[in-house]
Amino acid sequence: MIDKIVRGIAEAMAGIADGSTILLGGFGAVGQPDQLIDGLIEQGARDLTIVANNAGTGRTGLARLMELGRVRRIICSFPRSVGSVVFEELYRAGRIELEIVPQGTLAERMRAAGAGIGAFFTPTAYGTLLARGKETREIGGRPQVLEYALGGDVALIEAWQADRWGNLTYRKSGRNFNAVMATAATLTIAQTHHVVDLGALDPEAIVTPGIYVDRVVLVPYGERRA
Amino acid sequence: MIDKIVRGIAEAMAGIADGSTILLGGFGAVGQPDQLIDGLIEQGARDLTIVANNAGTGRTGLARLMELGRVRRIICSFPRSVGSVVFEELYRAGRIELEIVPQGTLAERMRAAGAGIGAFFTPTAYGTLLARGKETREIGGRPQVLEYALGGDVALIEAWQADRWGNLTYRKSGRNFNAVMATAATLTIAQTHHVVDLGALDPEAIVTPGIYVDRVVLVPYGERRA
Amino acid sequence: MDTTTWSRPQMAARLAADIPEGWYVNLGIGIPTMVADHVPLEREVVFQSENGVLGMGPAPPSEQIDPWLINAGKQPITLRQGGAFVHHADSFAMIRGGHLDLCVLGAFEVAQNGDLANWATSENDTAPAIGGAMDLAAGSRRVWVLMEHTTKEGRSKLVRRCSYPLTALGCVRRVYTNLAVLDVTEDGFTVLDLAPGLTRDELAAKTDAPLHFA
Amino acid sequence: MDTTTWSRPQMAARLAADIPEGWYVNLGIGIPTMVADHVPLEREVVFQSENGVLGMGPAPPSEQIDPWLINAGKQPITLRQGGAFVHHADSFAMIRGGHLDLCVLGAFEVAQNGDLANWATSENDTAPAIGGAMDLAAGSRRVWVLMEHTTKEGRSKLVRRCSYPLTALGCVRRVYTNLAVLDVTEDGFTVLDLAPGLTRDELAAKTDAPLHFA
Repeated sequence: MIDKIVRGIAEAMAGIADGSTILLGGFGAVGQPDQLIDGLIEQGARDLTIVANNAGTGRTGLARLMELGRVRRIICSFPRSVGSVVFEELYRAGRIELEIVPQGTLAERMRAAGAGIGAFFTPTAYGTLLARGKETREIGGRPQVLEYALGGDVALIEAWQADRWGNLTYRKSGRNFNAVMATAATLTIAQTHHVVDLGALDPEAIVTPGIYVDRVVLVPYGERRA
Repeated sequence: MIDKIVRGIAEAMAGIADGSTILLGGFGAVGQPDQLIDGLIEQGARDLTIVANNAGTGRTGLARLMELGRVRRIICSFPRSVGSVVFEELYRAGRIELEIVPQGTLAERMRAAGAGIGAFFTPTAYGTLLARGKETREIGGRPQVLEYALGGDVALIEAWQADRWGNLTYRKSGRNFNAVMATAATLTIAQTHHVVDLGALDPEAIVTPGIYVDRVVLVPYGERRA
Repeated sequence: MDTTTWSRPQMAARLAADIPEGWYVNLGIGIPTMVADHVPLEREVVFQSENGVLGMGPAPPSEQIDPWLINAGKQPITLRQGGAFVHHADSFAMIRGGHLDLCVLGAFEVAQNGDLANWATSENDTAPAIGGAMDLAAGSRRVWVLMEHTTKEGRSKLVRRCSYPLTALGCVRRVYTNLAVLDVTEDGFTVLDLAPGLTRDELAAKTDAPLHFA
Repeated sequence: MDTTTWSRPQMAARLAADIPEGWYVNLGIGIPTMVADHVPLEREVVFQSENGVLGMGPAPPSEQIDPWLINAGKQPITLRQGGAFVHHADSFAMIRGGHLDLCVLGAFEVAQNGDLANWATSENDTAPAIGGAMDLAAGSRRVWVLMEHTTKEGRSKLVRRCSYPLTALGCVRRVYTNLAVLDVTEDGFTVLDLAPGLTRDELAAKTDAPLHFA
C-alpha cells in the first residue's frame, strides 16, 4: 500500500542535507508551509539556498532561519518588503547572497525543472539589469533572454487536502507557487489541512498528482501559527 | 455582459482565413471536436496548416478536409495509423507536407506559444532523425535540442462544460491536447456538451479559464457524430 | 480660470472609463488597484491577480475575509462568479503569453519611447524588489501607466529617456496622470486629455519631454 | 532437457514481478500493455498513460465503457481510486521531467550501449509515426524493453549497434525477451535470467552482441 502520510513534522523533515536547495511555497502568508519551515529550523540543515517569492518578514519562519545563519543564498522576486528586516541586515552585512528573478521567470524556471526543459527563451527582463550578462536572441521578432531551469533538492509546500497517494488540492490563492514547486524538487514535502480517503478527491480537480509528492504531514487549520 | 456562446457552428467558424494554422484537439476519437471540423469543411478555408496528434482516419473529419485538398501541411506525432488512408495517399502523391514532432515536444511547443516562451531546450529527440539540423546544447550534463513555440491562428477543441465567460471543463481523458491548444491560438473555438450558468463551475476545477476561449458552441452528446 | 488637478480617485476613474467590457486586466499595486472600484460590476471586466486569481471581485466585508484569498498586494479580495484559480506558472503563462488585454502599472519614469522604469531608483540599489512587474510589462498586450505627473520634488516623471533602471523597453502605450492623459506614439507623447483648466503650456512646463496634441 | 521459450504473458509476468510497489510506470503500446495484468491491484503500482491519465485501472466490462476514458493505445480503461486526469502538456511534463520510475517499451533493436530503435525501420520511411516514444525514452528514469529476442526471420534484435533510426541514445537499462532477461551495463549485455533449459551458448547464438553472465 502506498502511504505517503508521515506521523509528524520531524519525520517529514528527516534527511534534509546541509547545502540543500529548498523551494519554499506560498505567496505572502497564503499557502506558506509554516510548520515545515519551523521543522526545518528544528532539523538543523545549514548552508541552504532558499527559493521563495519573498525573503521573509518579522523574526519567525524564513526570517528566523536566516537570522540563525543557516541560509547562504536566496533566490526570489521580492526580497525587500514591509518587515524584511532580517534579510536587509544580513544583506547589508554581506552575509547572504541574493539572486533577484522576475516572478514569472521564477515560476517558469521551476516549471521547466519539473518538466524536463533545460532552458528557455523569454522576453521578460530583456534590456534590463536582470538580463545583464545573459544570452539573448531574437525569436519571432522579439528579443528574448535565455533562462535556465531551477530545481530544488527539497520543496516545502502547503496543501488543503491530501490522500495517502500524495494527491493534493489547494485552497483558493493558496495554490500559487506550491503547485509549481511540487514538480521541481527531488523531495517534495507537503503539510496539509485535511487528509482524506483515497478516492475522495475528484480526479478532475486534483491539482498536484501524487507522483510529485513524497511526504505528507497533517497540520489542521487550528494548529496554524498565529 | 460577456457572452461567448454563439448560436451555431456557422457562427462559430466565421472568419477563418485561407492559409490559417489550425490546432485540432483530441487524442484518437476522444475530445475530438467533430462538429467544428465538419464546420471547417463547410466554411471553406483552404491552404491550411493542421496541427494535431494524428493525421485523420477514414474519410470523414480531418481526413475529409485533406481529401478535399484544403490542407497544405500537417504537423503531428502519429501520422500513420490504422485507417489513415487519405493521408497516406496524399503523402505518397506529394500533395501534403508533413512535419513529425514527438508527442511531448508537440504539446510543449504549443504550451510555449501560449505561455510566451519563444523556444526551449529539451533532451527529447537528441541524436535522432527528428533533431537533424536543429541546434543542440548540453545543459545540466544532458545534450538537448532547441525547439520553437508553435502557435495557431485558430484552435478547435471539445469541452465537457462551459459557461458564458468561456470557462471550460473536460471529461476524463478528453482533456488531452484540448486544454493546451486553447492557450496557443489567436482564436479559440470550443464545442461543448453542456452550457452551465456563470458561477456553476467550481473555480478550483476549471481547467481552461475563459481568458483562453473566444467562442463556445453547444453540441450536446446526443448530436455527436456516430 | 482655476487649474484643478485630478485626484487619485479621479485618475483611477478616468482610466477605468476607458476599459471596455470583456477585457482581461491586471492592476498593479498602489494607485492602479483603485481602478477596479470605478468599473461597475455590470460592465464585466475580468481582473487578474498574478498570484493565481482570475475574476477578482471587490474587497469583502471584514467578517467574510478568507485568509487564503488575497491579491498580489496581499489584500483580502473576493472571487466573482465565473472566476477561477490557477497556480503561479499558469498565472504567469497568461501574463507572459500575451493573454491580458491590459496591465495598469505605476511608474517612477515613463520615456517618450515607451520605456518604463518602475522598480528601482538606482543601479546601486542592490536589493530592489521586482515582483511581477517585468513579466507584466513585457507580456501584456497593452501597458497603461497610472501615476502622478511629477515627483514630490516637482520633477517630471515623463521623460525623454529613463534615468532609472528599466522594467521593460518600449512597452507603455498610454499614461494617465493627475494632469493629463497621453498616448505614447511613434512621435513621442501625444496629449489626449488635460485636467480641467490646465493649459498646454502649463502641462509642457511640467513635462520633461516634447508634447504633441491630438 | 527441452528448451522452452517464455510466452508473451510469461514475459509480461516476468517483468511485472520486478516492479516494486509505489512505482509510477508507463507501459508502451503492444506487449508492454500486458504487464499491467500481472501486477496485482493490492501491489499499488501507478500506471500512467501519456494522454493524461495517472492511475489507470484494468479494462472495464463492455457495458461500463466510457468513451472519454482511453489509454494511449486507444483502448477503453478505468481509473483507480487515487487516479487523476491532466492535460497533454502536464502529462508529458511528468514524463519528460523524470518523474516516471519506469517506462516499458517494445523495440525493433536494442544496442549493447542502450541505444533504442523502436519507431522506424528505415531512414527512407518518410512518414513514420513517433507518438510519445522519444519523450518516454528520453524522459523516464528507467527504460525496460519487452520484446521477442529475434525477428520472425530469426535475426537478433539485440545488436552491437542499431541499424534502424534511433528513438533515444543509451536509454535502455534492461531487456526482457522470450529467451532471457538482460541488463545493459557499461560492458554491454549482462544476462540475469535464462528461459528454462536454454543454454548460454544457445542464447549467444541467437544474439548479435557479446554477452556477459551475472
